[in-house]
Parts: sequence; C-alpha cells; structure tokens
Amino acid sequence: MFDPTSNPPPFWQNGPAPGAFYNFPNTKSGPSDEFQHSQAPITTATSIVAIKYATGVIIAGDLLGSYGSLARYRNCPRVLQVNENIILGAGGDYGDFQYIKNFIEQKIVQEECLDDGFKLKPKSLYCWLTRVMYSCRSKFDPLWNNLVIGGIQDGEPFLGTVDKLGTAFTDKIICTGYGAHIAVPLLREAMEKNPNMSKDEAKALVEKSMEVLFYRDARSFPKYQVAIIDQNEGSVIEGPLVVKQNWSLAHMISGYN
Amino acid sequence: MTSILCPEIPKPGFSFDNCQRNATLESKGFAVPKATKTGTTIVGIIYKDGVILGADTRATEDTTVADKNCEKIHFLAPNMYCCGAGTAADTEMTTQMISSKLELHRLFTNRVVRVCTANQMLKQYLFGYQGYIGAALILGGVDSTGPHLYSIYPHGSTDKLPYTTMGSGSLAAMAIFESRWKPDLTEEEGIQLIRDAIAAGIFNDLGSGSNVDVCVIRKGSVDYKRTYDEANKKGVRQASYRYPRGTTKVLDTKVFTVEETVHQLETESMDTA
Amino acid sequence: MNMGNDWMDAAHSTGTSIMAAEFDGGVVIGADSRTTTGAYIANRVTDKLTKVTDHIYCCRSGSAADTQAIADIVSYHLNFHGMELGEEPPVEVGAAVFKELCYNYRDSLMAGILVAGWDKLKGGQIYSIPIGGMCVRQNVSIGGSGSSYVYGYVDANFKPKMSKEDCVKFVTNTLALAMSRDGSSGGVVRLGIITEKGIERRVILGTDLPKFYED
Amino acid sequence: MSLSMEGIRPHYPDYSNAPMQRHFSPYADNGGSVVAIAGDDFVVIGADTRLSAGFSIYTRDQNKLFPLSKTTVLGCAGCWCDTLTLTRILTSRMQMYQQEHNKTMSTVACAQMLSTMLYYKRFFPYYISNVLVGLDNEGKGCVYSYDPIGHCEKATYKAGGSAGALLQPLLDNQIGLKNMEIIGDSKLTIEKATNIIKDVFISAAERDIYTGDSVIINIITKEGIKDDKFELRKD
Amino acid sequence: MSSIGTGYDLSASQFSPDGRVFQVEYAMKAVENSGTIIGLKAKDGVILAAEKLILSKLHETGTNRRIFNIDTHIGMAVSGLIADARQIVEIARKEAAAYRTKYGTKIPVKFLNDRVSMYIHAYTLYSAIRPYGCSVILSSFDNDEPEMYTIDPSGVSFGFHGCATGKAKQSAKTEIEKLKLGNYTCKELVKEAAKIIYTVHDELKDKNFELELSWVCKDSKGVHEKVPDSVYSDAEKAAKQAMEADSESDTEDM
Amino acid sequence: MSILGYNGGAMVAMKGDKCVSIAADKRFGIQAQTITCDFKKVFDMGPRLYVGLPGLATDVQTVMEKLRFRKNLYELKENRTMTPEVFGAMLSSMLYEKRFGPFFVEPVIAGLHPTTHEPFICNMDLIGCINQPDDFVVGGTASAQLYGMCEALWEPNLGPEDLFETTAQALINAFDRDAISGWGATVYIIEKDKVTVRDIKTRMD
Repeated sequence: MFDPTSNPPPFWQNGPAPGAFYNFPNTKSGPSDEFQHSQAPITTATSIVAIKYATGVIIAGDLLGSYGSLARYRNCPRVLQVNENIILGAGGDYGDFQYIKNFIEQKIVQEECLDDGFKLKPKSLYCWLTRVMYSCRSKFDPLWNNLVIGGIQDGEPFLGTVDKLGTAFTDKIICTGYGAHIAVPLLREAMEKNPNMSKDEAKALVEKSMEVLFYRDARSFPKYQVAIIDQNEGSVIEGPLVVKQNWSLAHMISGYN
Repeated sequence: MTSILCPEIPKPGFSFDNCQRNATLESKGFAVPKATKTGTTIVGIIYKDGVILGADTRATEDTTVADKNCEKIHFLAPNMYCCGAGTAADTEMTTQMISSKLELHRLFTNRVVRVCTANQMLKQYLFGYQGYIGAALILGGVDSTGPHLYSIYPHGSTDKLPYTTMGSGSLAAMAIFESRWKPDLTEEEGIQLIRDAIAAGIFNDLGSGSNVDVCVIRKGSVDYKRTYDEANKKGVRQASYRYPRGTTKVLDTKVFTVEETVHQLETESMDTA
Repeated sequence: MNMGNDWMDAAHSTGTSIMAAEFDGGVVIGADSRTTTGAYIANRVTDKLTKVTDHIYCCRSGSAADTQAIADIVSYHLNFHGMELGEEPPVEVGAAVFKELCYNYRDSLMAGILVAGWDKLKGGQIYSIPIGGMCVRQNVSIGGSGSSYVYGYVDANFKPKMSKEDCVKFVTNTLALAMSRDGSSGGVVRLGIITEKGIERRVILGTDLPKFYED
Repeated sequence: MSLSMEGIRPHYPDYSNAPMQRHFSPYADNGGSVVAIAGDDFVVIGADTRLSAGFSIYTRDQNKLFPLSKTTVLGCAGCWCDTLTLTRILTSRMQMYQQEHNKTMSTVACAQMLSTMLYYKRFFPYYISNVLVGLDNEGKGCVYSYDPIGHCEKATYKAGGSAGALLQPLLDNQIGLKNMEIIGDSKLTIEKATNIIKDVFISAAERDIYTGDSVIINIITKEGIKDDKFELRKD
Repeated sequence: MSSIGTGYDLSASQFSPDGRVFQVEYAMKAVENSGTIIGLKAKDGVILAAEKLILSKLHETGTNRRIFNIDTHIGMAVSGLIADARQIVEIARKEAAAYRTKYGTKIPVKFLNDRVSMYIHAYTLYSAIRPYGCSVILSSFDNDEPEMYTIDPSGVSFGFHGCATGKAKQSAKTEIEKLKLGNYTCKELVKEAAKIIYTVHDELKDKNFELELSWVCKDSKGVHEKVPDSVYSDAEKAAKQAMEADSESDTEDM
Repeated sequence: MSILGYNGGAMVAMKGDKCVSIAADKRFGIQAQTITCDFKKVFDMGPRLYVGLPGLATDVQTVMEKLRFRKNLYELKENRTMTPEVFGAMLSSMLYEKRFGPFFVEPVIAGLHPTTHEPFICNMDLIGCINQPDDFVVGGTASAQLYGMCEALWEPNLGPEDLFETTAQALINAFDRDAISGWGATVYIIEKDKVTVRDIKTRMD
C-alpha cells in the first residue's frame, strides 16, 4: 500500500501536453515516461554528530537548511524521536529527509494500529532504512541523506548510520558531513581516553564538537538540537541550544603578512 | 662540446622540452602518471617563546604508501623552518630554492633574515606559477620582531595566524587546536598540543600516517625532534622468510672486482694574499 | 585524486561580505573574517581590510592569492609614487592603479576590490573595482558573495553625511545581515574608520554582532 | 596533484554562475583486504576490519567475514553497500535451501550459487571482491575467488581486496612454493597458515592505506569455525 | 422480516418487487447475530465498548479484539462477521495512511467515514459479490471535537451521540437513551458504557463474554487507545455492582 | 593505464650488511606484446653505483645518456668520484627541471659510498622526489606486488648471499603476478670489492 522506494507517478499524468488540448490514449506525445531522477541535493543540512555513551546515545544537529551557500531556512529541525526506543538524525537534502521522516512516521502509525505491545526497535529501523536507501540508489534515484539511528535495544545503547548508497555500519562514534572530518577526531580521542563516558561528559563533548564545527564549517549554524536517549531516563529532544563561541583570537590578527 | 643530449650549461629554470611530446601521448589515451603526494597533516603554533611546527611522515602515491618516514619539515634558514604538503617534489624543491635565496639574502644584508621576507619570497614564487606548483606550506620562524607563523597556499595566498594546519589531515588537526589552543602556551604544553594534533591527523586521515616530527624554534635555538613520537609501530612478524642459499636458480654469474680507488688529494692552503 | 572532498582541491577564496560607506569626514570600511576552501573555513579570523598607504585601504574579495598579490603590488607602487610626489597619493590615484591591474589582467584575475580612503582634495572616497576591471566612485559600496543579500538594506538605510557612529552602526548592521545569510561569510566584523587622522581599527566579535530576526 | 595542464585553473564556487552538476555514482570503494589459505582438512580466512571511504575511516571495527554455514565463510571487500545486500540475499538463499532440502548447502554448491548470483547482476554488478572458503564434500579445505561479475576460480590460497596485489605474490611463494629450488618443510599446518595470514596483513597495513586497524581470522575445521583477532597499525 | 426472498434474494444486484434488496437485509441479520457494540459520545471524547462473546473455554483473554485502531486519533468498533470486519479495518487504515501521505495531516473522521461508507456501499451493487456482514462504529477526537459515526452493511452512515449495533441493539439503545450524554465526561461515561454492556448481555443464551473498552479523548491526548487498566477494572467493578443491585431489586419486586 | 606502464618492467633495490642489491626484469614490450627478453634497465654509473630506470623505454635510454654525460662531466670537472647521494641529487634536479613535461621514468639508485662504503639506496618519482628509506625501494609496473613481497621478506643485516636470495625471490614472485614484466631477471649485488651479476631463471610467460 505504501512503498517508500517506489517512484511517484509522473507529474500531470495523462494531462494534455503543453500546447495540446487532449491527450488520447495510446498516442505517444508530450513528456516521455522516462522519469527524470534528482541527482543533486537542493536544500541541504550539514553535519550530524552522534556518540554512544555508557547508558545511552546522543545525536546532535543544527537547525540550518542551506540553499547553496545561502543560509536560507534557519529553523529546520532534523533530529527526531521515532518512538520511545529510537532517535534519529539526518543530514543532506532536507526534502528527502522530510520524505523519509514521513514514511517512518507512517510506519509507526501502522505499528500503533496493530496495538500488539511490540515497538519498533532501533536495529530493525536501521536495517530497514539500509534497504530503503540501497533500493533507491539501485534505481539511480538516491535519497541524498546521511541518516544516524540511535536507540536502546535489549537494554543496550545502539548507534548506526546509513548513507545515500545504503552503506551502513555501527560504531560508538558517528558523524556525517564535515563532522566526519572535524568532530570524529575529537570524539575518538576523548573516547579512547574515557571509554565509559557518562551522559554529562558525552553531552559536554558533543557541545564542544558543535562549537568547533561552527568555527570551521561554512554551512553550519550556532543553534542546534540534541536528541538524547538513555536506558534509565528515556528519550528527550533538547534545544534549540546555542553554541558557545570564543572569538578573542580575532584581536591577535591584522593583515596577512 | 655541446651535444644534442645535453647542452654544456643547462638553462636555469624549468624546461618544457617534453611538454609537446607528452601532450601528444596523453591525447593518444595514455594517462599522465601521478607524482608522489604527501597526503599529510602539517601544523604550526606560536607558543610563549617561539614557534613549534609539526608533521606526519607518510608520503602516498595514490593509495599506496610510497615513503613511510619522509621528512616534511624542511630547513629554510637557521631561524626558520617550513612544513610542506602537496606534491612532494614541489615542496622539497621550492623550499630548497627559497632556502638558498634566503642564505644569499643573509650574506647580502648581513642580518638574520626575517620570516616575513621568506613568506613574501614564497608567495611571490608560488603566485608566479599560478597554482601549478602544488606546494602548501606552513612557514614558522623567529626573528628580531618575535615569532611568526604563516600558512601559504599553492596559489600564493598567505595567512598569518597563531595556529594553523594544512594538508588532507588539516581538519582533524584543526579540531584539536580549536578545542585546546590558548595564547601563551609553555613549550611542554605546545609540544603536547602539536603531537595531539598530528596524531589526530595520523589516526583519522588515511593520507597521513607513521610518526610525528616536531620542530621547536626559539629565539636563537632550534630543536628539531625527528620522530618525536612513533604513533604506530610495525607489527612483529610471526616468522622469518629468509631463504636457504641456492633457493633461486641462477643461470649465469659474472663477478666484477672493484679496485679500491684512492684519490690522494693534496691539501692546498687557500691563497689569501 | 580529490576523494570527493571539496576542501582539498578548491582554491582558497574569500567568499566574502565587504563594504565601504562615506560619512561626514571620512569613510568606514568593513568586512567579515571568513576564508573558505569549498565549505571548509580555512581561516575564521581573516583580515580582509588591507593597508595600501596610511590613508588608503582596500577591501578584498575573490581569490585570496590574486587579491593579495594585487594589494602588494599596488602598495609598492603607491608608496614609491608617494616618495616621488613627496606626499601621499590621492585615493583616486590609488583606485586608478588598482583598476589598471585588474583591467589588464581581467582574464586571469578573480578579484573584486573596494578601494577606500581619505585625501585632502576630495575627503573620504570609495571606488568599487569589480571583476572585469571597471572602476566607479560610490558613496556607499558593497561587494563579495554576501553582498547580494543586502543591497535592499543598503538602499533603504544609507543616508549621505551620516555621523561617524551612525555610519559605523550602519556598516556593522549591513555586514551582520550579509554574514547571517551567506554561508561563505561569517566570523567577526572588522572595521576601519579612515579620516584625516588616519585609520581607527575595530573588531566586533561574533558574539557581539547585532541580532536580527532569525527563523 | 595531476601533472596535466588542463583543469588546474582554480575553481571558485562562491563566484561561479555555472550550474553545479553533482555526479552520482552508485558505487563506493570502502577498501579492505581478504586473504584465505586452504589446507588438507582446514581452511583459514582473514579480513581486516577497517571500513573507509576517500581519506576517512568510517569505522575501525567492521567484520568482513560472513559465516554462511558451519563449514562455509564468505569474505568480502569493496563496495560495502553491495556487500551488505549480497550477503543478506545469500544468507536467505542458504536458509531457503535448508528448508527446502532439509540439509545445509555444501561449500561447493554455495560457491556455484554465489557465482550465479553475481553474474545475474552482470550489467549492474555488485562491486565486491569475494573470497569464499569452506570444507568441500571430502572435508578438504577449499578457496573460491570471484571477480565482481561472477567468474569463479578454485584455488588453495587467494588474496583479494584493496591490498590483493601486495599480498598475492607472497602467498604464491610461501604457500604455492613457486620459484624455489630448495623447498624445506612444506607441510601446511593451521598454525603456519594463520601466521602467514598475520604476516601478510602486517605487510599490507604498511603499504596500503585502506588496510589496517585489526584482522579477524576464521579457522574452519570439521569441528566448526574458530575466531581469532589480531591488531594492526591504526594510521 | 415478514416475507422471504422468493427468488429475489439471490443477488445483491436485484431488487425485489416491493423494492428491497434482500442480500443487504440478510447481511444486517448477520450483524444482529454478533455481540453488541456501543459507542457513546461524551463532551470530551468518545467511548467505544464491545461485548465480545466467547465461544470457547480455551479462549485467551485480550485476543480477537473487536475494537481497532485506524490511525492514532481514530478507533473502530465492529460487529458482525469478524472476518469481513477486518477487511473493513484494513481498508480504513489504508485510507488513513494514504491521506497522511498525500496531505501530510491526520485524516478527518468525517472524510474517512465517507470513504469507508462508499466502499461498503459498492459491495451492495454487484451480483458477483456479497455485501459485508458487519457494522462498524468510528470514533475520533480531533481538534477538541468528539465525533462518532456508524456504518451498516448497506453503506449507510450516520453521526450519533450514542449508538449500538449487534445482538442487543434495541435494549442497548433504550439504555443509552436514558443517559444525558452531553453532561458526562469520558471518565464517567466509561462506567456507564460498561454497565450497558453488562445489562444487555443475555446470560441465558450466551454464557461468557469479555468487555472491551476504548476511548479517544482529552485524557488520552487525542489518541485512540484501550482504556487504561485501572479505568477498565473500575468500570467493570461498577458494572458488576450495578448488576447485583439490579438483580436484588428484581427479587424485591417479586 | 598510465604511460609509465607502456613498456612494463619491475625493479627493486635492497640494503644489506655492507652491501646493496639491485634487480630488474629483462622484458621489453609494447603494452601486452613482448618484444625482447634482454632489455637492460639497470646501468652502472660508477664502480659501485647503479641506477635502474623503469618506465617508458625511450626515456629510459635518454635519461641514462644524459645522466652518464652529466656524471662524467662532474667527475672530470671535480676530479673525484660521484657519491650516490650526489648522484641522487643530480638526477632529482634533472627530473624536476622537467616538472611540467617530465620524463616517464621512476629511477631506483643503489650503490656504496666510494670511500666509506656506506650502503645507499633511493628511488624517486618521475619529477624527482627522493625517497631514501632504510630497507628497500621498488619501481615499475609491479611495484604494488614488490611492496608486499619486500615488506614481508626484508630483514636487517643480510649478507650478500642472503641478500641475493631475498632480492631475487621478491622480484620473481612479484613480477609473476604482473602481466607486463618478467621474462628473466638480473640481480646485482654490490659489495665493497666486487659486484656480482646473476641472471636468474624465471617463468618465461
């Protein structure tokens, strides 16, 4: 009934071609049946920073939707609670994200309709999204997103990611976009020193990463949201939080020589 | 004595003799080979008493490691060093050439050359080649006006900063600086910060690897710590693969004996009259 | 091999918001502080206001390498010329030298420059030299990639003969607006107020920038 | 840096009016190497655990060995999204076989099936170097290697993946005993095979940027599959 | 039902000479054979209650439900042939999902009611198919507005304040009419609903039954759900007490 | 395929205990077609100095001539033997001079210092970036295979005899997995007092 991987029918199906009044069946005229695939992201969101700590998972993402280099939409939340067990963050094309969000929500409604006491688990969603993304890429019509799925399953925190090709993996630290280059080194270093981080330590670390990303990623924004899911405390979405900034460095520089 | 193969005195500067031939070959579908690149993480900071430079030691050719322990912090002048990223030959040759120019400049002016002079020489040289010389440099040094740190991009633009990173691991290293750098670090803190930044590049960027080189430049002294930290050790082999002699079938053996050639050079005292 | 990372092969560029405005007694120049390679911020505290002579400054936008080279060359020329004249060359002359370079090498340069300064002949002046190498005097001028977002604001709010502080406020507001909309601009606002007495430099940190509607 | 003169002109995204054409490639090279050695009554397979793309390490801890049955293991390196899909289909095919025939598919049959499955995607192939190992019907170790479109070759040892070219000659020499006039103790034991796998991975980690972090080794005998793990350099 | 079909009752696509469609009437008969369901609209929500008859001693409590979720904000109680009813539930869910995909918001229950009625009605028009042997009650609480509809096998649908179908529909309706529905909140009405189901249950004919209660109201934040366990047990207790009181008064009367 | 692989060829040099080795295959081909099996790629540049030039055959010979000329000129002018380091630097700057129109060779140098007899090996890319490690250097179309072999086989302080076996085995097994190199090989072992040149038996397919 609802196949997230199938293409929508061509726009203005069976309508008259431009300049024509009628469209008779079985006559080839007007736009061909070939479907033009979207090959580039339009309104984009930048990095997602996610980390798994001792008893839960944190996912953070800022609120900016960039249109090329224009900071066009400044209230685009992209971390969400899927259900009590799952949180999700997404970077990349915002339209594709909304599409994915919609069908995840629909999936949750379906599940609630069954009302059998079972709840979607993070690994299932992760696996399912991998299939969705792979199936879209195989049709050369990718969903241009990086998805980060966090949650609690069987009392254990879970963190996994899927990209637009359907490349999926799980790790203790997952960052997408520029975060993969800038935040990951910070998080890996901290994780190595302190493998069993508490929630507060993890939160402070994510906060620091968002600060550094704001300094160095030209598509970032100082307002962000954080989704936290914890074994003991359930899940919340915090924010919008504001990045703490330090610009005192600017006073030290004058000229380029 | 001039031959076609080699003129007696080669013309200075680049030679473009082969360009047309190579372009023809390329147009016939033979890809131009890739030169060794240093994927590289290079960094520099200003600390309380001077400048510290750092670099990893991996050089790559596509996805294979061409050199596991190459030297990326180049000597420019006794008070100045320069880290290089990009095409390995370009960084090597560019710094060598500027180094000799700086030495001439020192002899000419009879002063310790200032860092800004080196910066200006480098940027003008690189700008002249419009980015074709793929050298991204971090120049650090101490002169009469204090410590200075510059980053110089292949197209010839420069930035003067108290901390900077370059190369493919620059983002990883910059993340460390942005979270931990503060003004007036002590030497010990500075070296630690440099090490951490390079290590971030080594471990998170596949183009960077092997060891950490550090160079501390203070007023009047330089401490070049080659292989300051061996971030990664080669694994220990389980077995030795030494072959018993005679394993390889030899078809023909020729032995040339080499005589000890000793040149007796008479030392002549220089005519200083 | 670029491995798909734009920051590894895109050129160093000051995707910028720069601005200059005349006021009663001089000019205010201003710029953001972001230098980008692709979407990576290679320098977040760049100084894009470059001194040419004591009373002539330029705001640089475009390729960092090109504009720095131009500024260096012009600076050399004007200081040399100043020695020949025995006094500082007027702003108009400075602008002419910039234009000459930018026009003659228009096919190989990527530079949009605002030349601003003060001289005793014509007071505060601003010359805009965009890519292509034309040169025109303006009372207020903006440039760089961020400028497209604030032309309306400038037209609506600029008034000739403002007081110095009003003008500073106007420039700060304009740049803050441009920086908040343009991903290639950002960081701090650097200002220079050029009057008869020379230049007064100010920095407005990212945290102290005026706030506008954000949603 | 390419030495060619074209295309080096700087690109200024901020000042460009040209439309940005972003190319979509359905494949990614996620690196990784697989080495397998077969003996008389055992087979050993090892794969590194680094999953990477471009110059980034996605994760340092990704098992690339997929046990398909008690006597069959598949090692995959290459495009990870294809690997995930292929192995998933493969396991379900194994299960279907089990349920339809009430017996586990033999390694030999599995090898043939994999070849067919790969060739089925001849014109949109799975971009993976596969090495399938197991015990054959007589209990002898066997190694099958594949190209991305399903060409299958039976061997006693094989190296594949990003460091395949680096590793294969040493196996030729040490396991295949090629080019040697004097051959010492040629008996291949589990221990010797495991050690050689460890050594070749040490060599590969030195020179191939996509191989590193650690190696997971599976030793398959008639008793079942045994795991071993071995650390490599992390840079 | 005084006359029998005399040949006009073999197809849903045929009227009898006196203008009736017997197949549809038979379908309604099917509904009347099943357990009673009732729906009550309170000022802050809608209660659905079902008398689920238990035919086997081995029945597991909580299964074979007669009240379903259609979307988060919509519930459906069904009576009649349960297999037919499940089909209707499925159709309603698809409709709700399709609406959500297409318009991005929750489906208004009025619209859902129209769609489902049309669907059921379509099955009364053709000779090749038989009408659905079930009636359903749709409940929702959206935008602070309680709404309730019933649809019967003919495809006719009405909005109601209180309604009942199934075996004891008449007596249930009488009971409902005694209530001043507009005055109740959902919390209070749950007990009444339970009482009605207990009252109309015919212990002589059907031995066992299980009470099902659901609500969609302010307290449930507009979500259709089974009433919470505590509310359920309170309601059940109240109903049982009322039954006892009733039987006592009955004996007194005698 | 890059132009460096037009003619094929594999080369390796290793450091041993007071000795160095350099070895190369003997094939000369045009892409997949083999022309001869006695093509010389390693040239002596002094009594204890050898240079191997894998790459485009025409450039191999041109560069060799140029090198020999420059080296002779140096020795005539300076009246001293060229040390391997100087030779390397000379070759490097010669190649870098052609930065924008390079010769398609990736040289390998092996030798002993004329007076101290210190072993020296290095290789460089086609525009003269020197790489001077402590263990071994490789070049040519089978370089990936050679890297793998040498990383496993090389160990410090090999004597001339063992160094020969190691070098030879590394080379043979490596080029057996490369379609465009092989067809015989020559191994040079350079010691203080002698140079041993061995032709070794390999597969000829």
